Amino acid sequence: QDKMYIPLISKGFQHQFWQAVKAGADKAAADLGVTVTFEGPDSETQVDRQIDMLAAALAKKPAAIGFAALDSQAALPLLQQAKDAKIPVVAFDSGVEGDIPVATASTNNIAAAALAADKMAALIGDEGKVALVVHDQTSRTGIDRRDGFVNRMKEAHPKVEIVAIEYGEGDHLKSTEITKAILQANPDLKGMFGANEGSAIGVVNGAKELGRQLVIIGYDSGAQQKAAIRDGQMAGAITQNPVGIGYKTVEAAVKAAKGEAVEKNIDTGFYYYDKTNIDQPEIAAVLYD
Amino acid sequence: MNAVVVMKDIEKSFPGVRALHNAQLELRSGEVHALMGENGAGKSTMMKILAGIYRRDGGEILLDGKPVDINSPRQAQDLGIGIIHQELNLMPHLTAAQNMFIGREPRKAAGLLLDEGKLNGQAAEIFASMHLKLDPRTLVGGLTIARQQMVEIAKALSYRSRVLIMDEPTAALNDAEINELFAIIARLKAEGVGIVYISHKMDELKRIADRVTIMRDGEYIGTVPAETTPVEKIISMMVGRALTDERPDVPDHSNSEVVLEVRNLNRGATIRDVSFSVRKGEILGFAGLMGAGRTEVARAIFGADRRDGGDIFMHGKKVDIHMPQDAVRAGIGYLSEDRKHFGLATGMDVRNNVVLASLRRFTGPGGLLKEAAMHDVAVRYIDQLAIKTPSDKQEVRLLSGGNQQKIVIAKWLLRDCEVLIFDEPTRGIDVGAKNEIYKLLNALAQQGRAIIVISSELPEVLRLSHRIAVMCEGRLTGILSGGASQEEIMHLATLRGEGANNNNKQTKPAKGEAK
Amino acid sequence: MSATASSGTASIGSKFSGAHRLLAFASLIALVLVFSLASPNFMQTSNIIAILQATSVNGVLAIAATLVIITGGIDLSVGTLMTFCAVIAGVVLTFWGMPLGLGVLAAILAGAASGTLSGTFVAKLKIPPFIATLGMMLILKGLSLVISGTRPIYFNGTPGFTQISQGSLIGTVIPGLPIPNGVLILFLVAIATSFILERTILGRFTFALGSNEEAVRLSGVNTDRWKIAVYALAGGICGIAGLLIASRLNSAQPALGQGYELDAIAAVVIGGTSLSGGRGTIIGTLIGALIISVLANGLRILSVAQEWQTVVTGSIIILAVYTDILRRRRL
Amino acid sequence: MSATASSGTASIGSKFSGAHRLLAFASLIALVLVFSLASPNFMQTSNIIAILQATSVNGVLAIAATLVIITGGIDLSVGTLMTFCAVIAGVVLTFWGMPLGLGVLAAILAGAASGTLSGTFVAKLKIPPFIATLGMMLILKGLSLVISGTRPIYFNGTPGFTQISQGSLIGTVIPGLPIPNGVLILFLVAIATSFILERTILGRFTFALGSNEEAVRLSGVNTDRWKIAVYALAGGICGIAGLLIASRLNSAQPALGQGYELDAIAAVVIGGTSLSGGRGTIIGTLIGALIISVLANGLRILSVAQEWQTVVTGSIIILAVYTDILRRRRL
Ligand SMILES: Nc1ncnc2c1ncn2[C@@H]1O[C@H](COP(=O)(O)OP(=O)(O)OP(=O)(O)O)[C@@H](O)[C@H]1O
Ligand SMILES: Nc1ncnc2c1ncn2[C@@H]1O[C@H](COP(=O)(O)OP(=O)(O)OP(=O)(O)O)[C@@H](O)[C@H]1O
Ligand SMILES: [Mg+2]
Ligand SMILES: [Mg+2]
Repeated sequence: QDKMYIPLISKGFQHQFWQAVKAGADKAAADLGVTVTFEGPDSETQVDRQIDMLAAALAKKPAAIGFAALDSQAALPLLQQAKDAKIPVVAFDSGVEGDIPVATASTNNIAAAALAADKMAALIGDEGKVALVVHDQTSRTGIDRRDGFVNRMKEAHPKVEIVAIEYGEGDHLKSTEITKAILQANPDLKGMFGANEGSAIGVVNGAKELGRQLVIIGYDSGAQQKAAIRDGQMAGAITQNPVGIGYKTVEAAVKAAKGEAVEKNIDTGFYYYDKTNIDQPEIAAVLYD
Repeated sequence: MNAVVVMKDIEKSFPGVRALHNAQLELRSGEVHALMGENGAGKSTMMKILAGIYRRDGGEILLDGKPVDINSPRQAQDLGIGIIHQELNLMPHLTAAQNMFIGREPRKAAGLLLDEGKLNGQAAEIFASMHLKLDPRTLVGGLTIARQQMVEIAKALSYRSRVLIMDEPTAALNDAEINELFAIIARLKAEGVGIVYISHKMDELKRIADRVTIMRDGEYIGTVPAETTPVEKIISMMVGRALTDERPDVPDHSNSEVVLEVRNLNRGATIRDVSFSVRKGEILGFAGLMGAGRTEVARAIFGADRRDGGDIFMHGKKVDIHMPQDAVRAGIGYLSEDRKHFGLATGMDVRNNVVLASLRRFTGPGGLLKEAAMHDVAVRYIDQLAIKTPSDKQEVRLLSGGNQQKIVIAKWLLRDCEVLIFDEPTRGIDVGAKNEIYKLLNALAQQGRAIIVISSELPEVLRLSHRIAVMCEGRLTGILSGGASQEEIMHLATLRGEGANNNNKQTKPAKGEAK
Repeated sequence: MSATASSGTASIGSKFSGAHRLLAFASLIALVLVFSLASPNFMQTSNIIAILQATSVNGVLAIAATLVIITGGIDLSVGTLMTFCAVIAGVVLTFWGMPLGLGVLAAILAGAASGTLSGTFVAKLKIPPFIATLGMMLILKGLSLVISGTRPIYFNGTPGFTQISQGSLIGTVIPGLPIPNGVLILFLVAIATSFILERTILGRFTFALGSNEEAVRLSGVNTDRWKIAVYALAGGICGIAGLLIASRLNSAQPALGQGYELDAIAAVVIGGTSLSGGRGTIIGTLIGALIISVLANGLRILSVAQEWQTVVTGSIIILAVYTDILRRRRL
Repeated sequence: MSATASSGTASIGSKFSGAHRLLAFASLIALVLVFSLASPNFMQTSNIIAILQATSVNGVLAIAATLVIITGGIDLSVGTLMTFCAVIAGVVLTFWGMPLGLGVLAAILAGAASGTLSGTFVAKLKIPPFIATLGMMLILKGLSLVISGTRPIYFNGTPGFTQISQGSLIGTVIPGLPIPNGVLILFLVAIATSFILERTILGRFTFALGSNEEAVRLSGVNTDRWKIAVYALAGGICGIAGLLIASRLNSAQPALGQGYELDAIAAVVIGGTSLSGGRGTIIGTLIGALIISVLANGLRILSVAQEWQTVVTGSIIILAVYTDILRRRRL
C-alpha cells in the first residue's frame, strides 16, 4: 500500500518511442517495487496541457517526479513548487534548464542527428540533394534533430544541398504525402532523413509508392523501421535507448527520493544501426517493436 | 348522419396556459364543420390533439363511436385523419412532389429505388384536379407562401382521409384559389369525408359550412347550424359581445402632400415599370391575384431585394435605398406576409420582438438596454392589440398564430414610420381583432401616416382603402378610387399581356392620383 | 447525381447541370492550372496519381461526413472511427488470423455499429450531434489504444491486405494507368453514396431530415429510425476509410485519426454542402477533398516554406468558397 | 432553415434562475463529489486552484466562442488566434521592448482586428462561418510561426508579464486564498461578457441574429455591422486568452493552439448553448469548461491509464449533456 509513487510526465504518450520509455519505466518500477504512472500530451506543441499534467501529478504528493519538458521555462513555477515541497525532479529525454533537476537522463539529439548527417553524406558520396521530414517545427526534439542534421551538413559536407524540410506531425500518412511531394519536386533527390519513427516510415512509404530508390535514414525503431532496414529500403537509422531512458529515470528518482546520491548527467546514448549491426546484442537491446 | 369523430371534455394545459377546458366537437361524415373562435381560443390545439401531435390531458375521443387513443401523427393517418396545419410544415429543400409524398414514396425495383417519375406523375394528377399550375419538381423553398399553402393542401388530399382538418387553409390564398379549394371541399364532402374547417373569414361560413362549433378561451360555447344562424350571433358567441362594423367615409386626400412616390420600379420579370404615389393620411390598397407581384414591389421599395431600376422619393426628395435599414431610416416600414421567416425571432420573447425594430430607442449610454421601458411598451401593445400571452416574457413561438401576427404589427406600430407597408396584415387574425386593426390603420392614417395595405381579401381592400392599386403579372394595371366594385378590381387583376401599362385611361380617374 | 438533372429540373442535390457543372470545378481547375504553370513537376501522371491517392482517405471520410451533415448534424468522430475500424481489422486479421474477407467485413460492421450508437444518442436521447460525436470521438480514440495495446498492428500475416489500397486493378487492365485501388474505391464509394442519396428512400429522408425534421415527423415518419440509419451508413463508410488507411500504411496506427475530422468536414463545406442541412452533393464533397489535396501537394512541390503553406491554404479555402458564392449569385 | 426547436423554456439567456440555476451545476457537482470521495488528493486547495488555473485559458476561449455561436455561427479560429495574439504580445514586449501595457493592448487589438476580418468575411462576403474561421485558423497559425520565426518568444525581459496569469491579487488581500490572477481574469471576462449579452444592445442583437437574422434585417437593423461587432468582441476576448496562456508559460509558443477550438466549443455546447444559435449563457459555458477541467484533473489524480482517461471523458461528456437534457425536460 505504501509503495513509493513516481509519476512520469512525458512529452508524448501514443508514439512508440514513448511507449518504449514507458516500458522501461514499468520494468524499473517492478524491479524496485515502486508505482509509476506515465502521461503525456497528444502533441509536442501542447505546452500548457503538459503543465496541467504536472500540476495534477504534484497534487498526488509523489515521492519524486520524472519530467520530459516540452518547454522547461514554462514549467519553472511548478518545478519550483516541487522543489519547495522537497519532491526531487528527474529530467528525461531532454534537459530542464536550471538547477532543479537532480538528474537528467537524456539523449544528445543534436549529436545523434549529426551522426545521421555524416552517414547520409557517406552513403550519397558527399554530394547531392537531400531532404528532411521532421515531426515538429517547434518542439525541442524536432528542432534539435533538424538543426543537428542541417548544421552538420553545412559544416562538414558543403556539397550536400538540403532542398526541403517539411513537418508531418509524426503522422505516418501525412509524412507519406509530404515525401511524395518532395520526391516529385526533386527528381534528382539522393537521400532523405526522417526525424522520428512516424516521419521515417512516411519517407519509406512515400519512396515505395513512387517507386523511387534513394538513401533513407530514419530515427528510433519500431517493427516497420526494422523491417525496412532489413530489406534494404532504409539505409539505417539512429536509435536512442528509450527503454534505458525510462529505466534510468525511475532508478534515479527512487534513489533521490531515498536521499541517496545520484549521477547528475545520465547519458543514455545513441547508436547508428543498419543491416550489418541490427542483430548485434547491444543494438538489439535498445530497439523496440 | 353518424358522428365519425366525437371529442368530449377535452383538457389540455401548457406551462402557464390552460389551452383547453371541457372542449367538445362532434363531426359527422360528409359535413363541413367550422370551428370558430378568437385567436388563442384553442382551435389549433384541439385539432393537434385529434391529429396525434399533442396528448390530451383529459377527456375522450370517439372514432365511429369507439374510444381511441391517438398518440402519433402516424396513428392518426392510419385512422384516416388528415390535417393541414396552420403553420406551414414543409421541407424547403425538397420539391413539391417530394414534400407531398414524404414517407409514402412510390418505389420500383422491388421497393429498393424511388420511382421519381411516378411520384411526379401522381403529384401532377392531384395538382391538375385542383387546377393548380405547378411543376411538381419545383423546390418548395422558392415558392410563395400561397403556393406553399397549395402544396400543403395537395399533400393533405393525397392521403385520402376520412376526416380532414383544415386549419386556416385560406389565410394565404386569394379569391381564385379559395374558389378552387371550395370546389375541392364540395367534392370531398360528396365522397363522405368529414371536414373540420377553421377560418377567421366569416363569409366563408355561409359558403361551405354545415355546422359551426364556437370556442372561447379554450372552452366549448356551442354548436349551431351555419345556414340559419346569423353571422352576428356567431361573432357574439366568439367574442362574448356584439361587434359593430361600419365603414368610414373615404376622405379626400387630393390636396395632401405626396409622401412616397415610386417611379418605374423594375425587377426582372416580376416587377415591370411600376409607378405610384401615396399621400399623407392616405391608405393605398394593393389588390391582385396570387403572384401578381405585390409582395415583390413592397420588398423592392423596402430594399429587401435588389431592384433593377426605379427611383423612390420621399417628400419629393429622391432616397437611396439599398438595404432595409436605408428604408427604415427614410421612414418606410414593411410588415412581411411571412411572419415565421421574415417577421419574428420566434425563439425570443414577446417583449424583444415588439422592440426589435426600435431597439435604439431603448438604449441608454454604453449600449445599456432599458428593460423597464421595454416592458412597459410591450405591455401597452399586449393590451392595445389584445395579444393573448401569459406575459411579455413568453417565447413567441408558443403563441397562437394570430397572436404572433399581432406582435409583428406591434413592432411596426412602435417603430412609427411615416410610410407603413402592410403585407397581408390580418392573415390569421380573428374578426374582433381584425376590426381593431382596421381601426388602428384608420387612426394611423388620420394621424398623417401614408399607408399601403397589400391584401388578397377583396372585402378587406375595399373596406380599408382610399385608393386601390391593382397588379397583374408584375404590372400595375390601374389605380381605382375607394368606392370601386369587386368587378372592376377583378377586371384589372386579370388584365394580362403587354400594353396593360398603357391602359390607365381605362381606369376610373382616381381621386388624388398624382399623374 | 445526374438522375434528376437529366430531366432538366432543379431538384435536391443536383443543382449542377451542363455548363454549370463544369463551372463548379472552377476553383479546382484554376488551382491545377496555376500549379501546372508554376512547376513542371506538378502535371505528371505520377503526381496526379499521388494527389488522387492522397485524396482517397480524406475523400471517403468526407463522404461519410456529408451524409450526416445533410441531415443537419455533424460527425466529429469520423477520424477516430476510421482508426478504430482499422484496429478492429488488425485484431481480426493479425491477432485472430482470420481470412481477409472477414477482416474487411469486421471493419465495416464495426463502423456501422459505432454509427448506430452515435445515431441512437442523437435520435433517441436527443443529444446534440456535436456532443454525441465528440464523445464518440474520444471513446473510440481511447478504445483503439486499449484494444491495440497502444502499439501498431501490422498486417504482415495477411499478404493481400496492402492490395486493398495500393494494388491497381485498373493498372492490370490498362497498363498505362496505374491508378491505385484506393482511388478506385473512393470513386466507387462516391458513386454508391450518390446513388443512395439521389435514388433511394434513405437518401430522400437524409435530405428531408435536414430540411425540416419536424415536418417529416408530422408526416407520420419514424424520423429516429431513419436518422440512425444515416449515421450507421456513415459509420460503415468510415470503416472503408479505416481499411484504406490501414492498407496504405500496412498497419493499424492506433494513435492516428484525431484531427482528420476537420479536413473531412472542410472538404464537405468547400464542396457546397450546407452545415445547416438539407442541401449537399457527393460530387461537391469530392471536389472539396480534391481542392484540399491539390493545394497541399502543389504548395509542397513549389517548396513553399511550411508556415507559409498554412497561410496560403487558409486564404485559398476562403477564396475558393467565395468564388463559388459569387458564381452562384450570378447564375 | 427550420431548426427543430428543442423545447427549452424562458427567454434569451436567462434560462437559469433560482433553484434551476443550482441544478444546472448538477453534473459538475456530481463529478466533484465522486472525485473527492475517490481520492483525498482531489479536494485540496492547491488542486482546486490548479483546476481553476487549467480552466482559465479554455474558459476565456469558450466565452469568445459562445458569442459567435449564439449568433448562429461558429469560430474555429479561437485557438490559433489566441496564439497569434500571444506572439504579437511577444513581438511588442520582447522584440521591441515596449512597456507591458502596450503589449497587453496590442494583443487585444490584434484579436479584435482578426475578429473583425472574420466577421467581415461572414457578414459581407457571406462566407459560411465554418469556412471563414477555418481559413482564418490556418492563416493565423501560419502567421504566428512566420512572425515568431518558428520559435517560442520568451518574456524574460518583461518581469511583470508572468504576473498577469500567475500572480495573485486575491492572495495578497486574503492570504489564505492564493487564487491566481488568471482565474480572476476568467471570472471578470465572464461577468463582463455576461453583462454585455444580457444588458446591452450588442448582446440583444447577438441573440436576435441567431434567432432569425432575416427578420432582424427586415426590421431595418444593420445586421452586418452588428455581426462584425460580435466577431470583433470575440476576437478581443481571444486576445485576453493569448495573454493568459503566454503569461502562464512565460512564453509565446507559436505552434500551440490548433485543436483548442474543439475544447472551447465543447465547453460551450456542454454548457447548454445551442449550435443553431439564438440560445446560450456564459454561466453555462463556464460550467462546461469546468466540467472538462475537473474531468481531466480528476482522472489524472486517480491515476487512470491515459487511454482509459479518453474513453471515460468521452462517456462522461455524453452523460453530462444527457442528464442536463433530462433535467430540462422534467422542468
Ligand atoms: N406549445 C405550446 N406551449 C405553450 N402554450 C401554447 C402552446 N401551443 C399553444 N399554446 C397556447 O394555447 C392557447 C391556444 O392556442 P391555439 O394555437 O390552439 O389557438 P388558436 O385558437 O388556434 O388561435 P389562432 O386563431 O390564433 O390560430 C394559446 O393561448 C397559445 O398561446
Ligand atoms: N422567393 C422567390 N423565388 C422565386 N420566385 C418568387 C419568389 N418569391 C416570389 N416569386 C415569384 O414572384 C412573383 C411575384 O410574387 P409575389 O409574392 O410578389 O406576389 P403577390 O402579388 O404578393 O402574391 P401573394 O398573394 O402570393 O403574396 C410570382 O411569380 C412568384 O412566384
Ligand atoms: Mg390556430
Ligand atoms: Mg404577397
